[in-house]
Amino acid sequence: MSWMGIILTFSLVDNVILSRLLGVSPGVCAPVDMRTARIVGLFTAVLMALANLAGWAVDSLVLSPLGFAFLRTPVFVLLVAGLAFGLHALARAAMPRLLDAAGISLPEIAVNCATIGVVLISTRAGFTASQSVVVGLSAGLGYFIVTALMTAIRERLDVEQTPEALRGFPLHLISAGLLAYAFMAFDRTFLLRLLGS
Amino acid sequence: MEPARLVLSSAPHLGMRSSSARMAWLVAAGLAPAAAWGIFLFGVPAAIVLCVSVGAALLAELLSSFFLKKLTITDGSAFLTGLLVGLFMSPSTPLYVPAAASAFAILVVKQSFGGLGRNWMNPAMGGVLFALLSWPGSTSRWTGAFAARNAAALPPLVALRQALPSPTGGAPLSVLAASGYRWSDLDARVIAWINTHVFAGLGTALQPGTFDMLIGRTPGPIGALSVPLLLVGAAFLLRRKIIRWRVPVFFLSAFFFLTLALGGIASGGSWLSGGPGFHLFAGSIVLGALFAASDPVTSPLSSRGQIIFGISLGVLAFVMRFFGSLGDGVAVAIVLGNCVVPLIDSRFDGRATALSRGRRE
Amino acid sequence: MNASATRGGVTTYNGELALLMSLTPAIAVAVRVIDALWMAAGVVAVLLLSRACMSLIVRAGNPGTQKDASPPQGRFFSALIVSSVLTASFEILLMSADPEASASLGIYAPLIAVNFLVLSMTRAVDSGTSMGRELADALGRGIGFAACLILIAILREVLGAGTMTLFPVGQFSGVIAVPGLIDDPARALGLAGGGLICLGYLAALVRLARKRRLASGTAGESSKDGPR
Amino acid sequence: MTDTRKLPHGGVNPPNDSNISRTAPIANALVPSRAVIPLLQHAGTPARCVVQQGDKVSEGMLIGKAEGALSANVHSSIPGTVVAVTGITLPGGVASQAVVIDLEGEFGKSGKPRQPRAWEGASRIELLGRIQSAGVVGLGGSRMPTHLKLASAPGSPVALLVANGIDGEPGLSADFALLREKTAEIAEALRICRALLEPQRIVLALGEDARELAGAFEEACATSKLACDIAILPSTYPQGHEQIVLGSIGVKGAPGRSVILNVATLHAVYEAVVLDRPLIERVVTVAGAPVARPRNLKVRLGTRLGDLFEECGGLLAAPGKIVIGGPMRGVAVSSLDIPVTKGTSGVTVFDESAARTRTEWPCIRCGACVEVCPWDLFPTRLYKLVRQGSLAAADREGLSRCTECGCCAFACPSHIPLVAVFHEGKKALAGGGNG
Repeated sequence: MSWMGIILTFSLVDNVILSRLLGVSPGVCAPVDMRTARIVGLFTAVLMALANLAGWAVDSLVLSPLGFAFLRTPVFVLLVAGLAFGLHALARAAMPRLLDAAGISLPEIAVNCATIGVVLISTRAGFTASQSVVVGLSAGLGYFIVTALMTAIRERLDVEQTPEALRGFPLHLISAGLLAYAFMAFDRTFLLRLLGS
Repeated sequence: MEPARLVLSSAPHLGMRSSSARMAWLVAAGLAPAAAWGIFLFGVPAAIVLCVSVGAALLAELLSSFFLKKLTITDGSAFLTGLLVGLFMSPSTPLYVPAAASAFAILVVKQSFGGLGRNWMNPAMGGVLFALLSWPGSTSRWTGAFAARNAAALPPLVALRQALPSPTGGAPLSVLAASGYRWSDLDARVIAWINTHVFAGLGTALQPGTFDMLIGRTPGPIGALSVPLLLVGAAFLLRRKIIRWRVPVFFLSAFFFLTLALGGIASGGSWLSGGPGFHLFAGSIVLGALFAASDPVTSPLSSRGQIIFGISLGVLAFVMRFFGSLGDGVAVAIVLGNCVVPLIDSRFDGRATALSRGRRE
Repeated sequence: MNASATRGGVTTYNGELALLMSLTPAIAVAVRVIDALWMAAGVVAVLLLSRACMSLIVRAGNPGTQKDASPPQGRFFSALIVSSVLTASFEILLMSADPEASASLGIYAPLIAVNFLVLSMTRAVDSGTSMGRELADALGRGIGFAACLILIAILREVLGAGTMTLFPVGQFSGVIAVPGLIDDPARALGLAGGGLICLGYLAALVRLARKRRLASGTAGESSKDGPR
Repeated sequence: MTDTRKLPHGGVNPPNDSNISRTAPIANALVPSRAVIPLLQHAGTPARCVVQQGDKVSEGMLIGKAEGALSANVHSSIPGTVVAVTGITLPGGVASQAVVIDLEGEFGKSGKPRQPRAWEGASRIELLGRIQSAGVVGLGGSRMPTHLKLASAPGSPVALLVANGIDGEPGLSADFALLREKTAEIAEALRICRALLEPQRIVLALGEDARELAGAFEEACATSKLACDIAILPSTYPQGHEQIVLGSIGVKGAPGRSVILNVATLHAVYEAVVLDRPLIERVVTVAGAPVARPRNLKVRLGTRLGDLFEECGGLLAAPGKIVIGGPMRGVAVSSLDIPVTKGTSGVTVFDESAARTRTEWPCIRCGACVEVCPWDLFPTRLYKLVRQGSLAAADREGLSRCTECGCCAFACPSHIPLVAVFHEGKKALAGGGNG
């Protein structure tokens, strides 16, 4: 897989939210405004990259050689949780007012399925260390693209007179579904033709 | 002489004659010539497909107005969506495809968001995308009438692109001929006349089939064949200021230049040999640009936003047609473009300028 | 409608949203009914067991005190450990029971550990209430989750693939073909996007059901509501 | 020197079917038998009544004294006795005290020709005093006391003085007719304002359709040695709006503020300073399809609307809607007894079919309102914000800059009452409405 192939695959073709359905929640998928979306997107991308790298290290150096592959789940879960809190503390120290503005407890968000899912995908796919970092970053990029699109859609829907029963989260889910259909345009053959030629 | 009862409505007391209720019907009227040509060319199958898709759209609208508790069938947008979905279908597609596409378009893409004006994705394109994802090839399977007169089954446009030989540039027509598609005799006479009179001295000669391509006899969905008729319908709408010119113009010109420049390379040819002429007339690019991309509800508000939207649609349509696998790339490009419209709007619909102006004051 | 109420630093969502947020990852596998069944079984099992272990730990840690003494962070990590260990064991069990289903569940089996429902239920163990009531509450929520998941799986598989795959018994291969749809089903419903759209409408139904129940005054003793 | 500048942005061209011929003279309306003169005809606090029931008043006598800084005097427009001082509701629901005078006695002043008083020698304070005592207010629709505008503090130089000859709305031609008939007086009034403000530059703003007046005005300026440029501006509505006129003429970096006065106000300044005549009458355009002979009338303040229609040959068809002002910003009224006040620039009558409110359709984001808004706002988004109640967001995005000119509601194909919604939103915002 060429570098460009990995980036396109994990940001558009195999998007974490739209094709893997990981991390779809009101707090994450449609944060309040664009600034929050940027912060969450950046934080998640960095976290995914680090988690992937750590996941690769733990998996290839400890788990696989010793044959404890079935322990991947607990190890990765705790690994990501620890990383999330660590990164959150680091970010809070570096730019305190930025994170308070986000107003959401980032570790709470980061521990959801998206980050751990990416680690599982990259370890199962057997990527090397550098590749897994790129996978993490491009998954984060894909995460941010969808979050930005959904935030803009949500800002537009909030102002409209949408039907009573569907107002709010149900309509965000349907919008995400339509977005997922649109992203079906980026599929394997598209990638092959684009990069293969 | 005390007047009986004076109306106390608020200013302004004048208004433009046009009404958005009639707009959808007028856009449908704009599509009528192209639909008539499709029915004329493909005969009864095309008419049935159109009736089924329009009927399904109207039924879905009735069903949803039961839930939304307000009857909105008279505003013509359901009829227009059904017609547009039908025009994107190929005449020989099984009937449940346009029916499901129209139902999806009305129920999920439009009415779930609250009806006319509140959806962010063009309903017709959403329906066509649903059909493309569920039943691949439903907009580019050109058997039926063509088969009677020509080879058993023509290669869909997507496959056609692979077969474009590189060096001779405008060869798509010859590829079509090679795959058994015979040009009409009218075309042969016209091309012969032009070649002898006009091009005699110039050394180049018109490709056979060019005339057929211009008036709309090349393979394509029902409504997308005759570009001149589409342009006539769109001109009527533009003059009545019902659709806006920026999105279609920038969409088609971006697509034209990209196909001209990079089209050749994409299909293995050389620089500047993409044969944009063929690609503008084949497939549903003009139909999509004039009637689906220009839908005011799902295109940006500000003129700058529309220009950006148009250009991004051109790029997407080019990429999706030459590299994508979902139909001829137009419906998918417009749907992807619609996903970006709310983002474009949040930059150009006054929020950003107001905020920046707010900071300045 | 601010669905999230931050309590003690740990954001807990009301019942309806916790259900939906836990459903989204599971929807990805709800393309075949059999996968949905296994997924639902996994989540309910892990949910019950981890809640039971958690209440044991909490009860052992500080018997009888009303307020849960351990700090939110501590509770957060302990819940993670419990649920991920249980999920790992479920994976092993599934591998032996039905390797083909385990393959099709793929990364979604391990992700039960961070399933929102599992986490929020495990964290919200209150040493005051009795073990029985807590398990009943967990079971109620788990059944709600399973019902929604299987309903969506049936809808998507029948319409999207025209088949209904269940457990293979003897020579019955487990795949029931739906006559009308089998030859040309609406494949789009089987895609991820279709799952999201179905979940969107399900969310609306759940909201209507809750509203009708609240309106009819039976909300008082329903245990459906999220942990206070 | 005439030069044409484009309206900065947007604007609409409503059909101008007032069919008042451009050369029709201003007719003098009959003196009303009864005048109902409101004490609040200006921006600011109402005037204090200084007459009681039964008092005898002569024409032009002070009946309401200005109260506080932002107020204006009110004079009787007819000689007679005060019948009553009662409360009435003015168009737009504004309550105000009004003096009702029945016509009696002879006409002291208006019959005999006036001897113009020399004013060049008078001091600035004296000139402003005459304008203030005559109760002159902005007749273009702002109704701001004119003496406040013309008072120039020593520190603040005036870069530009503009005479606004463009009628505020399509269908109204009072300013055009006044400028055509009283060119010399208006030029004289500009010289008075020049003496008061010493502006670097004086410009007369004319609409495209009033181009033929430029010649006559230049001659008037030449005779009275007044250096005045003429700017021909396009006749799209709302070109007549003060800020847009100033925007179109543009003040190239010259320091100091710019003052803009309507030609009707200038004429009132002339009558106050030179003829010592208070503001007791004004030119009103009576237009609309049902009106038999629509034309411009010089009307005494306080005249009943009903009397105006009789002057114009009555109404051909039953009126569906009667509007004080023009078709774009006018306020609909419910009875014919409403009096003409200083702010009444016109009366427009609509027949029943034109008055029917059209069914409202959902907004289809067609962007027509965005194109026509002269203030670069996004009415479709503001409308949705206000309707949803998030007024703070609407304010942040420029709701306060909306002048309710009506272009967006005019252009909207879904007939959404945008102006009504913005009016409510602005009122709620001003009234401390929370976002």
